[in-house]
Amino acid sequence: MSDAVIVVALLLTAASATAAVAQRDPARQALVLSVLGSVLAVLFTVLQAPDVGLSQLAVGAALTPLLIMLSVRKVRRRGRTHDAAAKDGAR
Amino acid sequence: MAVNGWILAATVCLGGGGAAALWGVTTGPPARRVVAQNMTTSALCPALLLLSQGYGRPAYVDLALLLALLGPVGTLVFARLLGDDLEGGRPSAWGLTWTAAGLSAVVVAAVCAATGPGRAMVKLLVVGALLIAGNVIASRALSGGFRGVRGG
Amino acid sequence: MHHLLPLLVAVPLLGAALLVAVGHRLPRIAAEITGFVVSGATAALALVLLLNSSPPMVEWVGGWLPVGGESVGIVVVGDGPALGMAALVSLLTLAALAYSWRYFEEPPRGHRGAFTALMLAFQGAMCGFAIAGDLFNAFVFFELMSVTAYALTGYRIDDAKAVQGALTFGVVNSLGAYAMLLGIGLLYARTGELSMAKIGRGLDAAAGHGGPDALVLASFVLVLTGLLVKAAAVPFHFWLPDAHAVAPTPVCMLLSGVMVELGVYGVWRVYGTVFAGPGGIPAADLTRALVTLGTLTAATAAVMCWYQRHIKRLLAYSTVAHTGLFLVGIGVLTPEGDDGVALYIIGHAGVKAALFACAGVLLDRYGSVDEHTLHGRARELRTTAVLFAVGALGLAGLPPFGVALGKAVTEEAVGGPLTAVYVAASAITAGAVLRVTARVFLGLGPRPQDADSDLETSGAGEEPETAGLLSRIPDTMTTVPALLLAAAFAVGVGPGFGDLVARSVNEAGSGGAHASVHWTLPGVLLGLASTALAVALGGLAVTRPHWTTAPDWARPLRRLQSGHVGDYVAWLLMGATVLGALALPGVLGG
Amino acid sequence: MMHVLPYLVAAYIFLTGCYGLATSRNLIHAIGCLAVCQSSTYVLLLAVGYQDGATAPVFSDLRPGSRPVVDPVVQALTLTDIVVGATVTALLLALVLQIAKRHGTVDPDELRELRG
Amino acid sequence: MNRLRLVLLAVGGTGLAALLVAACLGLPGFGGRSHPYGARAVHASLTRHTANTIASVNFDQRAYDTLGEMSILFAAVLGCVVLLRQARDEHRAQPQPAEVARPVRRYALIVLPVALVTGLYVVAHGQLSPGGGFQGGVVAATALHLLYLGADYRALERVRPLAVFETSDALAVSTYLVLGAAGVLAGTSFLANTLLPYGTFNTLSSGGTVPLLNAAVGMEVASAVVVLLANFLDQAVEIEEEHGS
Repeated sequence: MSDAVIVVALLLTAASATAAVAQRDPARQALVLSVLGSVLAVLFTVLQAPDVGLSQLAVGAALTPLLIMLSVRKVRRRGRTHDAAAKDGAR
Repeated sequence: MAVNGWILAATVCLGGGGAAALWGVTTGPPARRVVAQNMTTSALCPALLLLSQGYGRPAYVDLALLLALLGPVGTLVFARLLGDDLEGGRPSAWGLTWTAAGLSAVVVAAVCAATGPGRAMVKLLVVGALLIAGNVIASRALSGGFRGVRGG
Repeated sequence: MHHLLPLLVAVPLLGAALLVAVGHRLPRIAAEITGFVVSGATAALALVLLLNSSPPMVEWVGGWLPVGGESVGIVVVGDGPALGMAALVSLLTLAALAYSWRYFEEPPRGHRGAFTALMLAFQGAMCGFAIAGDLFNAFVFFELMSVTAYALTGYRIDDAKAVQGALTFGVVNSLGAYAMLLGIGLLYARTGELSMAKIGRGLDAAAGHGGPDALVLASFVLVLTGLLVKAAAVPFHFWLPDAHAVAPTPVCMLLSGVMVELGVYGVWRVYGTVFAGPGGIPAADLTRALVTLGTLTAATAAVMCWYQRHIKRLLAYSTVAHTGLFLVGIGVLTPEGDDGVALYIIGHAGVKAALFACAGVLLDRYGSVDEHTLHGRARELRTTAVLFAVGALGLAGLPPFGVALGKAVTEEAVGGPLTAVYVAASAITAGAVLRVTARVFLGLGPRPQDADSDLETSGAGEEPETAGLLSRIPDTMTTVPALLLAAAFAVGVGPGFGDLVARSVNEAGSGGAHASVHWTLPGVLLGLASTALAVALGGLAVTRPHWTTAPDWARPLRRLQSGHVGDYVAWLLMGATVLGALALPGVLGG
Repeated sequence: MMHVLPYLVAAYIFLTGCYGLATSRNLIHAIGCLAVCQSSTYVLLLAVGYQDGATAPVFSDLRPGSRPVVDPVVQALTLTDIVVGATVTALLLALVLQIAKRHGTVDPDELRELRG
Repeated sequence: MNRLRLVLLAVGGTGLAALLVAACLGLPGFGGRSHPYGARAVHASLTRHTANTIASVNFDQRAYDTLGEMSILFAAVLGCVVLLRQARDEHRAQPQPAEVARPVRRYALIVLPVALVTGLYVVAHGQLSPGGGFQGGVVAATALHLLYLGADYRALERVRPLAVFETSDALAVSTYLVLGAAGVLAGTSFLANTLLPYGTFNTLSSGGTVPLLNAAVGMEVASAVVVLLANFLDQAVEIEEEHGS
């Protein structure tokens, strides 16, 4: 029985990893990465590593997505102000 | 380990919920993806509670506690910082939200019943409360919680 | 005495932490003096420990001494090579800190000690890697070294090239480190141990009489991929020119002078302790892998070096070429080869750091490191010109520089046609440096024509690293390269120094055999030959530029260096496969 | 199958991450792929330390010796590894932000300054 | 050029995949019983009265690795501070107040203390139950950012004196190093856990220096994450480039 839950967790991890690579837009990738982080935490639990699971939850579910989303926001905001400046210049 | 109903339930919860959440988070419009991301918490947190019970390790409840705390925080991050993408197609998945909340409540009640009264039960109830409140609030935030956010 | 070994890591890190804690309250000069003192204290500690390293010291951190041969702690090794690398790292850090004395124009607001603190953390990380005797611990310090190096490389955030080079550096090196960690995981699965010596014994025990299998091969390939990325062997080398060309000059001195060499040292240490036994990779396979990759590295980088006009990039390629020579030297697995490479690394560190320091002078004086636009402009910098020329001759292996002694010993050890690789690679790279000297400092020859502008990085229009362009070169910026060159000279002429190095290297590894190191007639002649060849090449390039312009067959080679991080990652995978293929026969045969 | 599946999953994740990294058109995405690569090391290490029917070596709610326990060393290694991963991600993202400012793009195909 | 990359990727990836699969087949089966180092570590942990073996490995047996780990975090945060500093051609814009729906705001303000307490709990029980300085530190630091999510950036800035966090980050690293060096001064080894009594098994003060090192790491991680996020938030919210640059 414990094998079944390990297999399910492993397959979910592999699928999330594939999805995280396949999502080419960073914001959407961040969503998948946060799911990957939570799934990894569950995998670590079934592999009897609760300490590592806690760590992965803390990093994967909140910290990394927050960092990536802040980067995405900065890059986008930069693009917007530059477009606006370019328009001002054209006018 | 003999057939263990708790682990079986956790497997179903993890497999079904996880696969559905993963499918939801990789397809469809941005708004739906965030909803699916929120549902990940609601699917995985009960699974963690069931696993803790199945392995006979009350110490594992800490994981569920942390996920119940941080999962909604993660969703709020997306709701806040994806503001522009969510414009227009404001998701309102209240049916799904309340189903997930119901599932969480059932799991917490079952695990509580198996644990018996005591400090462990208080912790479980806190996890349940955080999970359901977080889930509902995150849904609320997605359906327009950060309407006025621009520069901040 | 052995209890002091971990302090080589702790002292610089403590210095870094204290600088950050109180840095914003200190005047700049106090922060710099603190950095200098801490770095110097570490250097002194390393030297004291080095003098006491015979017989080699071993320390179990946390006092977890082995019980019945088994320990749960981390072992730290204090033998000659480890402490020698730590001492070299510390002395070079000291030199780099002295060179950057009041150097950067404005330290980040509220973080006055940040640059010095990062340099100290870098020093601590490199010392930690050098003395690591535990494979996972080596990985941890490998990562610490990388992380500080990324931050230092991208330090000048106003410079578009700097941040790009730092990111390429970061992605490729991190991937290499993860490959290394996968390899460590495989080794742990097989042997259940983490200490290098215990893993080696575990592999031998697991193999029995059967020899290595696919798992040993895979772990060997993965661990070496990580180390060779750091050592910048072809085809893992692409990140290095991009990073070294853009890092601040004091950082370049450390990156080229010791960090890359630590990768070579890591290969030597890991092979010698983990994979050298009957359960590891057979010697013939290691020799095939390292000699092939090393020769390829030396050849590719020498050609690329010749066609650079960006002076720092040129120096970076010369580092890659010399790393190839180091790899060949340790690849032949003879005591003489190890001794030669040890001396070669010491001499090269001094010479290369001095050359980078001189390039930094050009950058801060003229805001350019482009050979073409600087043509004849640096005639006024007489001292720097002399230093640059002496450095070039030292790089070529002019006796009695330390480089020449190390190279001569290594050449004798590798023997045969590989000697030609040594002579040619050092002559070409030194010839390129001499060409730069002649054009930039003496204004000889016609002004070179710009060509292939889509294929090269020019190096013109760079931001100086100081507050505005320098009108006068500070004394520290000439004294430091002079001292470094003097040290490189002393390595070659110091009576008994070569033998001292050889003895401590052979005591630590090389199967207990002891080789003696001294100047020989063929060695001196080969050194003179490569110097003469370098002078001839340099002269030819200046007087007959059209004879030495890029031929068509070099174009695809140059195009490979595309600056695209995706290409580099693909090459990394390819390199791992090639490494596996080169080491495969022994596994199949066993 | 079960006795190699976790290792194969780790290898698969590493290679998938490498593929994404090599073909990425957005540097932020590339950093995400690097994080995926790294998660393969977590899976490998923990799979190596697992033991059938054993539980975590945490004795706050368990009498020592009453049940077999899994290998604690790999767990400590993985913890270190996770910290390393998070910090490297942060540092590289900081560099990407500066690239976005200085080059005006985060597409590696458009970064054409360092070559030759 | 692009084709070359795909070819390299295909060949290199296939080669590496073959190698890795061959290696996986040679590994001892998943779930095997032979873990010599692990068994020794469990034994050592029990002799030192540390209930959580992972904490014992992290802060006692292999505390030197943890020193490297926290230095990586320290160096990376310092690196981010340096890399994300305000460049010459940038200025700071005042962040605008945000309009947050009331239930969300209320949730954030209620969960904030809960999360802080949870973080501290996870740190404090590190040597007993799953958790420890790193996990708890991240939770505590993330909790603080609920203020940003529930209110706005200005509210967060008011409760976040950045210089204090930077200093405490560095001081926590120094504490760890000084605790380690105390072993050398006492004539034993660096990071030796022989200076304090090991206490009663499964209590908060058990394990000798383990709780102290654990607390130092917790403080370091919490401060470091706050500083890290502050730098990213500044970039995302406040720092703007001069137009036309």
